[in-house]
Amino acid sequence: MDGLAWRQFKAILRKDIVMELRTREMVTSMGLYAILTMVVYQVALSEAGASLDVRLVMPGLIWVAFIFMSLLGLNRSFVHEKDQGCIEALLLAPIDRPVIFFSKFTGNLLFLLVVEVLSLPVFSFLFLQEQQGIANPVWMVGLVLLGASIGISGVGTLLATISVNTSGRDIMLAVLFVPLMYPLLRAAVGATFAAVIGGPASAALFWGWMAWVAAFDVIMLLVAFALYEFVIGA
Amino acid sequence: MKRRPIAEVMLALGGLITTAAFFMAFLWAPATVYPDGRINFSQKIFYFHVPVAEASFLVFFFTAFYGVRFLMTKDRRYDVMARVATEVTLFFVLLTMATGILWTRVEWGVWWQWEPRLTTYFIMTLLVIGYFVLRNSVEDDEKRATYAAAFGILAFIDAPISFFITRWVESIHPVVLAGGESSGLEPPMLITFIIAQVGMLMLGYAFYQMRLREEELHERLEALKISIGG
Amino acid sequence: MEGAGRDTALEVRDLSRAFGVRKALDGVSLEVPSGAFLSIFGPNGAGKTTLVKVLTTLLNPTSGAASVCGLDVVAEAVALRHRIGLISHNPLLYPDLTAEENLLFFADLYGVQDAEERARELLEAVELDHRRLDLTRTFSRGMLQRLSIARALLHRPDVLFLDEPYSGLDPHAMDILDHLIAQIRGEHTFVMISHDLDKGLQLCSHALILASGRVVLYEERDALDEAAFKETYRATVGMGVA
Amino acid sequence: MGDIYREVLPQAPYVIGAYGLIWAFMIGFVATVFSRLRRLEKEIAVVEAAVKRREKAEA
Repeated sequence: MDGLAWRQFKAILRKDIVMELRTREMVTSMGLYAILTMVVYQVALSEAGASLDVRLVMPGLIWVAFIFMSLLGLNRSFVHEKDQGCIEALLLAPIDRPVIFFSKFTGNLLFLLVVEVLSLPVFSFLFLQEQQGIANPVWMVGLVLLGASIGISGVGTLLATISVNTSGRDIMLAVLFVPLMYPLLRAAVGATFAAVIGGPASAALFWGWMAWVAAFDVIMLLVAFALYEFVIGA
Repeated sequence: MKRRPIAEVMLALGGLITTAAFFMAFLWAPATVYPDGRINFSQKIFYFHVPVAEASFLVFFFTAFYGVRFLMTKDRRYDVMARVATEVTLFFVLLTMATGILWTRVEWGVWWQWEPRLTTYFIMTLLVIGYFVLRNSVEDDEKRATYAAAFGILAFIDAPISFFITRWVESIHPVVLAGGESSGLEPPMLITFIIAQVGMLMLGYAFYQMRLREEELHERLEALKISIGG
Repeated sequence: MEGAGRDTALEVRDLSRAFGVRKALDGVSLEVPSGAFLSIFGPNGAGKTTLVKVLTTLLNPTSGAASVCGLDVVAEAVALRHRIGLISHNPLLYPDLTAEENLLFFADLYGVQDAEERARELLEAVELDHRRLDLTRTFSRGMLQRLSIARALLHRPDVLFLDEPYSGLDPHAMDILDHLIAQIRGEHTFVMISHDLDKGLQLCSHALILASGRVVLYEERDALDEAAFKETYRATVGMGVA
Repeated sequence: MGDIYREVLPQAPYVIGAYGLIWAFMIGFVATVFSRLRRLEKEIAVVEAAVKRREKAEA
C-alpha cells in the first residue's frame, strides 16, 4: 500500500510539473507579477529620493511581492482540477487524501521557490547599489525563503482547495489567506531584515525570527494536513 | 425549550452584574494617577474593555471547538453552533475594537497604533469577518459548513497569539492579567474587574443561547413548511 | 474478477442521506444482480446524483448501509474504489496532457501493473491510438468521451457508473458510445443516471425511478409495462422538489 | 475640586463614549434578537395551525 501511495504522489506531482512546463501558466504569471510589482515599487519610492536606504525597506517589499504573487499561483493550482471536474476522478481513485495534499503542496512549493529564486536577483539588481550587498551570507536569505514558502504553500494548498469551490474565488483566497499568513509574514520580514542588514546582534535576531517561522510551519502544516481530508471530500 | 429560561436568567443576571460593575468602577474603585499626579480617568474604560476582549477570545474558542465537533460528526447542529459562536465573537470583537480605539486616543494620543497586540487583534477581526465572507460565497449547505469549520479552526490559531503576544514581545499595550506584582491592581480595582468579567461572560452566554434559539426556531419553521409542501 | 462469483453487485438497505432538514435520500433500498444494467430516472433534485455519490464512496450515508461488490461503502471504501469506474458527462481528463499521459496518470493512481500495455490496448479499443500523442485539448467531444471510457476501464472495474454520459454528445458520438457500451456490456455491471427516458430504457435490464429521495418504482426491464412506466415517470417530474 | 474637573473633563467624552457604545450595542442586540424571536414564534404558530387544519381535513 505504501508503494502505491508513493506512486500516486509521484504521479500527481509529475502531472502538475508536466502541465506547468507545457502551459507555463503559474510560473509566467507569478514572474510577471513580481516584475510588475518592482515597477510599482519604483514609483512608490520615487519621491523618497537618495536619502532613503533601500535596504531598510527591501525585506518588507520582497515579502509583499511574494505574498501576492503566491496568491496568484495558488489560485491557479486548483483551477485546472476543478474546471474539467478532474478532482472528482482524483477522489474516485483509491488514494489516501493526505497523498493529494502532499503532492499538491510539493508542487506549489516548487513553483513558488522557482519564481522567488529567479526574481530575487532581479530585485536586488534593480534596487541595490553595488556597495550595498547583503550583510550576512546569502544562504540565510535562502533559508527564510524556504521556511516561509513551506508555510505559504501548506496553508495555501488547503485554502486554495476551499476557495476554488466558492464564488469569487480570486478575492476569497486573498481574504482568507493574507490574515492567516500574518504571523509568518512578520517573522519572514524580521528574519530577512536581520540577514540583509547584519550587525553584531543580527545572528541572534535572525534565529529568533526563524524559530517563529519554524513554529508556524509545524503548527499550520499539521492543522492543514489534518483538515485536508474533510475539505477535499466536501 | 428548557434552555430558554436559562438564557433569560443569564441575560438578566449578566445585565445586573455588569451594571453593578459599572457603578463600582466609577464610585468605588480608586482612580489611578499619572506619575505627575494628574488623575487618569480614561483608565475606567479598562473595566469593560478587557472583559469584552476576554469574552471575544473565549467565544471564538467555541467556533473552533464546534468546528472540530462538526467535522467529526457532520451533524448540522454543530455548524449552527459554530456560526452563532462566531457571530457573538464578531459582536465582542467590534466592541473591543471600539472601546480600545477610544482608550488609545486618550492614552497614546492616537486613534490607532500598529503595535503587536493591536495588530494581532486586528488580524483576528479580519479572520472573523473572513469567516462570514467565506460562508456567504458557498452555495451548498454541507460544503459551506465544512469549509467554515476548517477555516474557523485555522483562524482560531491567531487568538492565543494575540492573547499572549504582549507577554512574548515588547509592547506598549498594558499587560493586565500577568498575575503577581506586575499587574498592579489594588483589591477594589481587581474585584470590580472580576465582577465585570463574570457579568460579561454571562451576557456572552446569554447572547449565544438567544441566537441559537432563534436558529432552532428557524429550522423548525423550515421543517414545518417542508412537511406541508410535501 | 473476484466479484464474478457473486450474484449481487449492489445492495442498498434503508439508505438515508440528510443534512439538517433537507433529505437527499430517504430510506432507499434496492438490490441489483451482478451483470445487470440499472438505469436511474427521476426529476432534478430526486437524489440520483447523491445515490451514485454514496455508492462511489464520495459521500457517506447518514443512516442505513450500502455495499458494492460485497464491499461496504464506508468501511471498505478504499478497496471498493479499486472495483468501480465512472464515466461522467465531464470527460474528467486533463486538457494539457496527451491521451496517453492521461491514461498513464490514472493508471498510476490505481496502481495498474502493466500500465503502458494496458493504455495501448485501451487506446486501440476506443480507436484513438493514432491520436495518443496529441493533447486532449485538441479532441472533439466525442473523442473525449471515448477516451474517458478508456480511462474508466483502465483498472478493470467490476461496476461502471455512468452519469448522464450521453448529454452534450452529437448523434455520431452517441452511436460510438452505444457501440462501446454494447462491446463491454457482458463484463461489467452498469449503473446509469439518465434524463433520456428512451435511451435509458433501451439499454437497461433494471429501471429505478427516484423522487424526493425515495424509490418510486424499481422493476426488471422484462416485467415492465412501458406505457405505465412512462406515466409514472411523468408523474414524478411534477412532484415537489425540496 | 477644580483640579479634578480640569483633569477629568477632557477625557470624559471618550470614557462616556466607550461605555455608551457598549450599552447601546448590547441593548440593540438584545432588542433585535427578541423582536425576531417573537416574530418567528408567531410565524410558527400560524404554520402549525395550518398543519393541524390539513391533518383534520385529511382525517
